[in-house]
Amino acid sequence: MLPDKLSSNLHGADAAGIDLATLTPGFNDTVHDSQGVFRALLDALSRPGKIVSIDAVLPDLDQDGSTAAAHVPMAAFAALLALADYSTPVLLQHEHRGLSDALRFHTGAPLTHDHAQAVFAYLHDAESMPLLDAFSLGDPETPENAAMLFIRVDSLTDGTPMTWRGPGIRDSHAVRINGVPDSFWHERALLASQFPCGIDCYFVHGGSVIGLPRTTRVEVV
Amino acid sequence: MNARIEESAMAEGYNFAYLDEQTKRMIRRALLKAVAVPGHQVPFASREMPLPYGWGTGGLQVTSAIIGRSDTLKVIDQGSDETTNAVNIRRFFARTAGVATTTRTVEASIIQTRHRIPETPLTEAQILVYQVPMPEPLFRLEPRVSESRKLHALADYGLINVKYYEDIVQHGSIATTYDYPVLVNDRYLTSPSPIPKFDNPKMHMNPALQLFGAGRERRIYAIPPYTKVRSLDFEDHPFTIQQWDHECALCGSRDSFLDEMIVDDAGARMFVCSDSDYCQERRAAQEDA
Amino acid sequence: MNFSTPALPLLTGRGLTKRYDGRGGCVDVDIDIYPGEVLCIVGESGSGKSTLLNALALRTPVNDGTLHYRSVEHELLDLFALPMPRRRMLARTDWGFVHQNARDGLRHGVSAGANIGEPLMANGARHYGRLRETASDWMNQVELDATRIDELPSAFSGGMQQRLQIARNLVTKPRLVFMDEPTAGLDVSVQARLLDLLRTLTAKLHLAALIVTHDIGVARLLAHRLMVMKDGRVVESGLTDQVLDDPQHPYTQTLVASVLPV
Amino acid sequence: MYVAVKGGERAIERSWDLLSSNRRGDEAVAELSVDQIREQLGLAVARVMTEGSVYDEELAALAIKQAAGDLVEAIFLLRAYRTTLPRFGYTVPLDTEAMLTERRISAAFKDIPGGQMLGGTYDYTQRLLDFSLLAEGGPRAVNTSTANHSAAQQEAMPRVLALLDKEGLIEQEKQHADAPEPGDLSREPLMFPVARPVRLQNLARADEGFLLAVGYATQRGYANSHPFAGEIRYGEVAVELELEELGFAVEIGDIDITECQMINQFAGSGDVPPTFTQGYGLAFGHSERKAMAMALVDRALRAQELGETVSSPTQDAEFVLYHSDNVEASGFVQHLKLPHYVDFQSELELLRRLRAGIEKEAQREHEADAQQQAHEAQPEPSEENAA
Repeated sequence: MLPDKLSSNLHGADAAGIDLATLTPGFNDTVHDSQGVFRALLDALSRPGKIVSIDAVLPDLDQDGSTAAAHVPMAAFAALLALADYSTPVLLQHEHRGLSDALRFHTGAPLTHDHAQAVFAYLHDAESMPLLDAFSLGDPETPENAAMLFIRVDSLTDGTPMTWRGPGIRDSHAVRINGVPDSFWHERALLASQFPCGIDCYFVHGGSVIGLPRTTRVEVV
Repeated sequence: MNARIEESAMAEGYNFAYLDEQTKRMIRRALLKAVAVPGHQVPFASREMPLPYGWGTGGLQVTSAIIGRSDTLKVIDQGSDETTNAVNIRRFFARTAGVATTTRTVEASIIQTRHRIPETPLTEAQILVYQVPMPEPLFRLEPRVSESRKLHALADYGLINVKYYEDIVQHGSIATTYDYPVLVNDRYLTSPSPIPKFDNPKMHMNPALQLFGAGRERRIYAIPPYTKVRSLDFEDHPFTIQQWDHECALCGSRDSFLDEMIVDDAGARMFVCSDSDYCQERRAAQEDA
Repeated sequence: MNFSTPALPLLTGRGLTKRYDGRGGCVDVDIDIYPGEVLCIVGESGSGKSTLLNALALRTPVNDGTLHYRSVEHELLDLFALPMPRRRMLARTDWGFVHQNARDGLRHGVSAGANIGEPLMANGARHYGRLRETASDWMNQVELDATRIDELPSAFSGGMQQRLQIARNLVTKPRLVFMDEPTAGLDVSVQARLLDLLRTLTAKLHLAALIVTHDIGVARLLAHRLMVMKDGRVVESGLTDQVLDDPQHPYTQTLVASVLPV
Repeated sequence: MYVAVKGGERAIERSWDLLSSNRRGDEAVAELSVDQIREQLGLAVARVMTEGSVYDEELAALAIKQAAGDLVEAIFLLRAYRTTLPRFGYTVPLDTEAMLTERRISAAFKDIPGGQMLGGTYDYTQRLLDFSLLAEGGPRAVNTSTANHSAAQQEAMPRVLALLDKEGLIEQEKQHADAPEPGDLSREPLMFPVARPVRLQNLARADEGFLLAVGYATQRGYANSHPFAGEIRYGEVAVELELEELGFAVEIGDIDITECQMINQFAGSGDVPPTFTQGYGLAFGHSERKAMAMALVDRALRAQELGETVSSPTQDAEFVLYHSDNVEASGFVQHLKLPHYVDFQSELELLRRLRAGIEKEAQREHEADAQQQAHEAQPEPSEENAA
């Protein structure tokens, strides 16, 4: 994994050409695939804790010959393809040539290193995730300007159990996400007092997501 | 009536569901943020639609951004599928998206509505899209949007309570009967759209996702499923809904919202369910029984 | 007027400067207000006293200087750095602001009871009956006829509207009230009774008050401490009796001398 | 050598030629006939008649042609022509209840005696450009001959608002016996305070765009009238004139009008039980948007008489009525084109004098500073000698 520092010069150097030969294809039916992916994302964010599968048809996004760890979950790639465009700067925690080329080509989304500018961020390595409040939290009059994070996790089902409550959940929801550091939950709890400002996230694994809007109250059991 | 429109009947040369993909993406992002901050009005770059502003362009754009080929669409106005505007909008989506449409609430995956919430309880598999003329619940007390935004940012809602206090002083009770503001998730004061206050309780902890589109005012907001929605009131003047001393002339219902119809010059009146599908279902059940 | 100043001030301003383009404003003002203390700022019009008041009440931004407030939890808040929501909360709970003319401090479309009840409703009060009781109780406290609770402010005289405004500001039991010439523009008899009311209320509620006035008589009657301002600067300050009976600064002397015996 | 600017007449004649050739456009295209305008641009004719306050479809069509489609100019032409017409007298009030209605709807009740009659309306057309109209002489969409007056219904259509009145729910627009004759805005200038009949005359001939904007504002919180479209009806009404010599009213013709009655926020205080209140709008021809906007503004302007707090410009009669007439507005806005060089010259001169004064002042200060510095820079003469 490239540590943060090294990838910081990503933007300038090779922004020029996109290598079409190795470009990963996007949706084959943009209109209907985007709609399907969006509805899955809408359902996941409306019902925090629910595991929602994204059944878009997308090739695997592998870096050239690198280990599975470099593999970007299809759900994250599909979500960014469906939502990003020229007006939404995207931040990648680690440089990922395949993903950045695909995003720039298919969606025209600008890539950024400035956490505060990012509308979307793909965090490949939850353990070394940047501080939450490095991202835009929105402000009281325009809380919608907060960033949306796609956080890759090891599993959506066999982590230590947590209890989620809040809008979208009838009373409570047992959630077992594996691979999210305690520091994340701690930082997130600190943001709660600043509501309506805050951060919304999706945990992604393979073709599935779990949504975590800022309104959800998480109790780490 | 579950009509599936063949592909050919769709208007040629138009995008799926009319909006271009760029606009859909913009609306979809707004919808996700609306769900994340329940009750907060998210500004969006609303587009002109082939329907006049104020006739449902907000609902139209939300439905257009979320609808897919596998959806079944129901459109109602004043509770009925047969009102001219409901017919017009249903036909619009049949032509531009070729989706199946229905008048039966239970069959619909997406319901676009104006001024009513269906009597039939909704499920987790359904999305209710409201057409909203005035998204700002405080507009009558503070018309300037720059000011009302600050009040929402600071949850500074003394103003609306003062109005209700004054209603009680003048009229002995809170004098709002439709578009009765609600507090969503104990935080945002929100306009439920001009539904009668009779429908307000249905918004609370509703299994379905509720999306609100205001096209002319360029705002989108949402109430996620199973979210607390409380109608403003005083402890000693609690929120109450209308009770009829009539029953539906067609199906005998006493617990649904009734439309009053003047049947002759002398002013004789008849009361009928406003929700035509609900009334139809009850009558069908009564015939079978 | 004996008053033992407790150790810690409630509000502390240092080097407060606010310049409008070329005229008015205040320059490099230091100020401390202690809990339960009534501090009067005296000066002619154009002396910058209202600017200072509005700056302290966070109603107008300043060009320079610092302002700290000791919250009820004894936390020292840097008011200029406090995020807007916290400032607004402070203004709604800990503070009051009485305008010179009641027109600016009241909501004219609703009844007296609604005007007094609004701050309570803004803080979450939801019981109509109790709101009315509190409102009528406060109408009595400010010596207004509580049977007129449902009348619009326009039905009350100037002096009575001012009392309504005072009730509206004190109903949330603030710790600090700002008053901009509260009795100006009222005829003398009404003024005297209103000043008497202010004196009893501030004492009874152990209320810190910052009162701006051009009238030495008001200051002598109400204030524990006094600050005299001229051309945006504080020229003299101290205990009321000291300053008025033995003014040091020439300007204060002329000011005191020019006062008709009250 | 300065040549005075002359040749005004030549310039004006030249501009007439240009104007008529611009209006005629490409000679290859058939000239537009007044009949075509009257028949196929009926809604434009309706607006020009309403705001021109002359009910003559042919004259209005002519004005539109002459103004090359500029409706405000056409309205002005009609108003100017109207001045030449003698005044015979006042007709009997129109009985719009006995209207031969072509369209009649109410938003307040699902169904009403006499029925909801949709008639011909753009309301439910989907606003998709219909390219078939591009083809000249395209297919006749529907047998239009049956679509006009013959489809109108004569059947009794009682007013929706009258039905509400049976329960005493709505204030009635009854004329009380001793009510004075309504003033005549085309004969007497607007004098405030203005009675409602005169206000309605002003609004009837007011610019539709202006009324629309003000009406829209009343819906968005700049007034608080909770409007419901109680009834909108469009159709033909007989016009009768009472002739002294005959002693009875004679029908002198029919006109098409659109009438709108808005049901508004109820008003009432302790002793008077609350009732709905009304806003009223009327316009020539099929002018629904105009009639509705007029009804909204009419109700907003009644705020004072209904004891409501006047909180916005939409309720301020002076603001609305003084600025509603587009003939006045267009004239005064465009009068700025007229030469103003005399006044401008005097402004110019004043400005120069002020700036000169400031410069002189700055110059003087500068010199004073220079002297001051020069004075300080000199060493004290006495010390130096002493050293």
